[in-house]
Amino acid sequence: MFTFDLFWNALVAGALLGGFYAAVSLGLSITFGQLDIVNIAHPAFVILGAYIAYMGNEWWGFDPILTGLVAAPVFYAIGVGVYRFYYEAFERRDDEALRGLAFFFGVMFIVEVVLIMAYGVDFRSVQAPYIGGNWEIGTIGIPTRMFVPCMVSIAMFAAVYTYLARTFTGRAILAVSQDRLALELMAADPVRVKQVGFGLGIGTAAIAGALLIIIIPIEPSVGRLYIGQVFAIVVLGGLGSISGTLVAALILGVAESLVSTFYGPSWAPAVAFSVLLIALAVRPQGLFGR
Amino acid sequence: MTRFWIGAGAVIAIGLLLAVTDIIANSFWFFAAYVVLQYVVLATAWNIMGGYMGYVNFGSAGFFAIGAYTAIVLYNLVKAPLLVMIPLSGIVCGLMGLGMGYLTLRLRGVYFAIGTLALAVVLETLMVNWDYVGGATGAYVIRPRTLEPFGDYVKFLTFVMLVLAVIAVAAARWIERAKFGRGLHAIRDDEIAAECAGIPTLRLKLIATTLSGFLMGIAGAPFPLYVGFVEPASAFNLAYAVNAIAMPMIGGTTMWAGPVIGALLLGTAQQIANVTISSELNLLIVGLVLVLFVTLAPEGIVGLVRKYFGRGR
Amino acid sequence: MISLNKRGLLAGAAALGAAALIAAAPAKAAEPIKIGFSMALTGGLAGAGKSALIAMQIWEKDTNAAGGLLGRQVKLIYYDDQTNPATVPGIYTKLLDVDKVDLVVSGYGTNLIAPAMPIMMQRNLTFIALFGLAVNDKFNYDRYFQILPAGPKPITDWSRGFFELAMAQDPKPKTIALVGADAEFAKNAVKGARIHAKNYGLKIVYDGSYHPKTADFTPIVRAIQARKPDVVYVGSYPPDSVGMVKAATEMGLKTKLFGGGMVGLQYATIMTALGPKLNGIVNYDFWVPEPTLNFKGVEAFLKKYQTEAKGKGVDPLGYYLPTYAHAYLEILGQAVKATNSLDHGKLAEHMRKTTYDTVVGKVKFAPNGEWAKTRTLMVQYQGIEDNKLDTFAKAGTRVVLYPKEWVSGKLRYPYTEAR
Amino acid sequence: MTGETILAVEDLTMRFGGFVALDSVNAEVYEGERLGLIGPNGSGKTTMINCISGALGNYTGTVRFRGRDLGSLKPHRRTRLGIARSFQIPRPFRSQTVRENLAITIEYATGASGAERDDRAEEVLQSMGLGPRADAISAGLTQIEMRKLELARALAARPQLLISDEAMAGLSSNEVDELLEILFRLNESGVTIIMIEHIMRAVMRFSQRIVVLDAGKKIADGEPDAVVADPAVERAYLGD
Amino acid sequence: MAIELTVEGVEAGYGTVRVLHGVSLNVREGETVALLGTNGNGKSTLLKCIMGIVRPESGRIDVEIDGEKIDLVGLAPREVVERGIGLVPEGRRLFPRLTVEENLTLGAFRGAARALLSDNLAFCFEAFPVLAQRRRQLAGSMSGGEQQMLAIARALMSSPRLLLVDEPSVGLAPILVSRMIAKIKELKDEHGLTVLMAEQNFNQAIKIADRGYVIVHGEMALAGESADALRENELVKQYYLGTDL
Repeated sequence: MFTFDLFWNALVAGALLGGFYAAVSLGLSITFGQLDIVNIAHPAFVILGAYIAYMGNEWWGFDPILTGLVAAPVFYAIGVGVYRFYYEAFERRDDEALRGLAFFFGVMFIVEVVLIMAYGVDFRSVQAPYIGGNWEIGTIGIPTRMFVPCMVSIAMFAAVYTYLARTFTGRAILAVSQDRLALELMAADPVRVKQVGFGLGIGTAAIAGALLIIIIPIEPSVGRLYIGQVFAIVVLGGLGSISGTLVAALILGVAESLVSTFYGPSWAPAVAFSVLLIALAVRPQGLFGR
Repeated sequence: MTRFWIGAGAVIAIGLLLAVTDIIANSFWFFAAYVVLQYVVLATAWNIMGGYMGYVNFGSAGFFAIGAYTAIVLYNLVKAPLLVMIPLSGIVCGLMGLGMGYLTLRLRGVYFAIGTLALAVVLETLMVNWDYVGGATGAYVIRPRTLEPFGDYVKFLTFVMLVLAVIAVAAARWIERAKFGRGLHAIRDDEIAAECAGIPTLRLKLIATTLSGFLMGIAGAPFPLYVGFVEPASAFNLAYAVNAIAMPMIGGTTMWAGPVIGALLLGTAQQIANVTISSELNLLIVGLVLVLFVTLAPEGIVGLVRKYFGRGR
Repeated sequence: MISLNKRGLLAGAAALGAAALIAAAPAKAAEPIKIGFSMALTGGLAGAGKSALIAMQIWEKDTNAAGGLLGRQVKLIYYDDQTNPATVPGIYTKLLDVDKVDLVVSGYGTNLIAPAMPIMMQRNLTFIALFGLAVNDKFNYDRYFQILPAGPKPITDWSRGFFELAMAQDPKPKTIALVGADAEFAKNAVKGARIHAKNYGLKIVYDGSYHPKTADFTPIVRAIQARKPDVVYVGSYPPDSVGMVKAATEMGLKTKLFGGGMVGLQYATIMTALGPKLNGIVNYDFWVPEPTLNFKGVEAFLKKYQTEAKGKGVDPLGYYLPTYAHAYLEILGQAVKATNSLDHGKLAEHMRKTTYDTVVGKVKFAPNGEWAKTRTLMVQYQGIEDNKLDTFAKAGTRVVLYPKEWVSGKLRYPYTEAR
Repeated sequence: MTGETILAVEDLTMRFGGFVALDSVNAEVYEGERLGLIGPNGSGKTTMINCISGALGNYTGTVRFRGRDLGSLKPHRRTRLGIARSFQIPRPFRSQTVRENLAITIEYATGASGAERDDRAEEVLQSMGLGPRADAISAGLTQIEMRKLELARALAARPQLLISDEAMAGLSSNEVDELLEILFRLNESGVTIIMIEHIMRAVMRFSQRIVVLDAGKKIADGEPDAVVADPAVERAYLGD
Repeated sequence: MAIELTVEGVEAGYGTVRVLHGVSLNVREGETVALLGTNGNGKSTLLKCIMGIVRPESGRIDVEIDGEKIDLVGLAPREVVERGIGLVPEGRRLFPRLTVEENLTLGAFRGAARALLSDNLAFCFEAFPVLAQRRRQLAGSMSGGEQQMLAIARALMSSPRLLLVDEPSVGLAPILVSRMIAKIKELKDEHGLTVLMAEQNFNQAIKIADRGYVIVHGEMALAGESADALRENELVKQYYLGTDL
């Protein structure tokens, strides 16, 4: 059954969903795409962020997004710490590929278990004024629960993009994986640059986590569900391209939404991964790889 | 006959003896051994690609599950016996492995790993939507209660898994010593140099991925009979993918003994931890051990042993 | 749902320790009666599993305080199955062969009950299961009993009430949308609903399933809405139940009856999270604090439960699963007492013919081990105005509409107005 | 001195994006010859041998080995036909010992196995002076050892045509002489050799004929003295 | 206002291979000094030693800036850059997936250059108009000559007092080589840059150099001779074409 009404609505819903996916993928786009660190634990950090937002909301009634913003600097510091460890243990020894991957696997477990120990595995959710509302524009409905995270995500993209494009350290982050020595010849310290970049990536997880818990209830192992999706988006968008990540997230969101609406929701995830497989096979540098 | 084959023969003979007699009355040992042995096969299979050839497969769970689902199809179709299921599951997964081998043409390193992850998700979605094998609801496979001369059918399953484990390890050991294995090592070290040394890299990679897939398939084939009820979430359980990587990494990826040691240690410890300590702690320990090993003992237990007792090579 | 194997790793020392543990335990007189089971304490079903365990421990304590069974104390021996079916066979053989338990009951949920069945059948053990859906359809095992009040034909009995309610309306609904998660229970629930829909001549205008990890349900709800169904039947798990309800209220889903088989809406954490958004939904339930369901002992049990549950991150009210987790041990205990035996044949014999009195009311099993008669309640969420926990502990917020003997209020119809 | 054409390169062109690395190069190598291939940095020497060895398959033009068009034949097939190369930056199989490096190459490139393989490996080890390091893991070798291994591995393939890509860069005079001796000996045993080298002293001494590339084009082809006297070559090297 | 670089008896190499066997040279304020020789003789290694990329085994590398003497041995590359010495590396080493402008801005990462970003950018765009036209293009997609200009411009963005240039002619068509050399001369003449240029293209390099060194097998074969003297020296040709044997 096809109507234009449904089509436009699916498009809008998909774009909103994609906007949210983008927020979750942004951090990995920085750490994996720009810094060449396969941080498979990224979704675990997002979940950690979601729990922080939950705590703020549950204990003091803070707005989850606000909590996310406040937590971001703390996450930044955690990221810096994790990178230091990673650097000392793997990167400096030039031993990062497989063992680094396994390391982040371990980190993912540790984050998850700590959360399980602290909160159990019940689904948690938050309260906020924008959860539950819906705007009708003509025949198109926009749930505010999706709209607000999407907007925050785009704002976060804009902020990160501006930072990377406009500041010296930001530009160094963009360059560090392309030529480490050349960057040193620009008087930059690649290790410090990567440290800032990794911190930034993990910092976005605090906000992405807040958005996640606004959209769906969460429990500690939800993060694993996102590993594939998030990697799909980052690879699809092209490693090293922040804007590509945003576009890929939107494409994936819209694709899922369209398939969900017109074909059958149960095929939606397969569509995403099929697209990824095809992209990997045909164009490994991603849609917007440069 | 080498020492290895005498050992392998002895292991099978003792296994058979234990399985057909009641020396071990306690069938828990068989259930636990089944799981551990299944991991020996899975870890060994992973290591053929990951350790010998340097291609990381994140999708082991997908192969394991397709092995199990092939068995379910055969069960649903003709109530096929286990000894038919095993080779056919192996062949189906071997063909999947062949397909994955062609991925190596375009994908290296992390990209290949992500590609295998995506492959597993696509396969899971297919199984979820395929009602003939139970779809999301799951499929029941009723195993015979007994099989003579083993008595309890699970004793038989465990014995079969022991034989499969010996086959897998023998295959890995053969590869390690054969021209083929040396070729794989060369590919892991430098694919271009390998090609220029006259090594047909693509053909070797295809054989290795096919073989690895085949072994993962046979590890999964008896699974439906073991649990009796298979649904996608349990067959595609991430634990298989994680253990398939963690076990060789902890044991050591450079020789056949690594995955075996890793699987025996980690698998046994998991079986024990299952029935002793609180599970949240279990998971934390898996994470910590993995982090510890990859940071402090990158060559795994085999590497540590070599380091302290000379290079036994 | 991907449920990861949450296994642990121990050093060699622990292995030795465990071996010693296993080697010990020679039989002694007046040793406690050991009841073994696996329970999901981690993984996807851990929330429920933990709350069930609390209820079972209350029974253990109470029973022992009252002098135990057959003059012996009772002792629960359980292991975490991590919500992973692959661990279950190992756990039960360990319980039987190493711990030498006298009696066994199941863990929580179909996926974790089925893998234990071959072992039970192998050894002819009486097996009471906690919330398995139609497990025995495949095994046909005569010593299997099941506490979920679905009824003798679980697949269809599950949604029978929902359809009877729907068809009793005037004008009768003509079209229906079916939607469910791609997972075991939800599939079965929708399967049953599909059969009812056909039997009642309802036109199925939408029949879809979705991946349990779906983050946004808006497209699904909209696709349903576009078909303008009179009735929407949903089979879902907790996270997607929430997503579905949110999307439905946001979109202003226009239908006459909405709900059916949504797992999770019975949990206190989810009810308080959704609050007024629940109004109007008609969903299955097993026990609600309505006057018609005030069975003997239930209030006392809940009080104990609610005290125990505090701060443990589990369901704070304990209506849904804990009552039944208590009840299935009550039945086991009563059977042991009545037969004065731990003989599994005698116990099964007793269970087949007896009506038990428990905190969830009278329980009588059908020959296939299911409840002889369905008591899957259909309740409607009514008059909810806030997100407070107390709201849901009051009578009147979840009104029983089915089966007749337990009815405690009236259906507000259609959904669009009940909301 | 020289026999029939063993290798013929016809109109060989290789583009990377818009950059033309090789521009219609024609050249021949004769059986038993010692050919020097020289040119300033970036002139296309390495690209040319990548095309000959098959590492780059998408060139246009023809590469013939003993009259046979190699087309899109993969590198390992070319190695088996008798074209072996060493890499400018050594690429040993790092986790293997020196002996294993050679053994792998011998068994794959020549099909020899067992004792025959081991004997040949030993032979190559000795001829390259790598005997004492035979059982060292190759990742731990010194630069000169790595370069020797690189050459040894190419020899292990029993080539009829050996392409040595800057085997001597960074070596001391003595070491250069040592490698030159090895190459001379090899040539005497009948192997045709193409030597790419920046160390002019070595090229001049070794080569019977020299081909000069500059900016992807062949600018000279002839006897060493004549080539050096060629103003075009002087221009290429010393600049305009 | 003066800068002077002094290298004395530097020995260096990679692993066990020694590439430089006691090399000395010096560069004074305002000079353009050519470091000549064919490939593989150690020109790049010497520049790398100065920049701190390769650590010499022995010898001294000092720079005197406005009367202050700094020992460069042991400093990390970025610390050398911070002291006002820039390198246009061999092979250009641009950031291929960044735009021309991004590459240039990164050049101004150095603390002392940040404030001068817009001035320096304007200067570079004026000096290399082609870069201004292509400011939004990815560096990796440009031609070799354009890339080389970008590499030089990028090094200039750090406002260096002394610019080291490693093989600006590599991979360039002859016409571009002379243009590149002319550009370096122009920069030097108009802006008083001090330049040490390693170059294999003798004839081109000598056109703009005040003095030159010829390095052969890691030793200074001809040291510090004036450009004219080198041009006349028959030994040069021998070194280059290996006819000394």
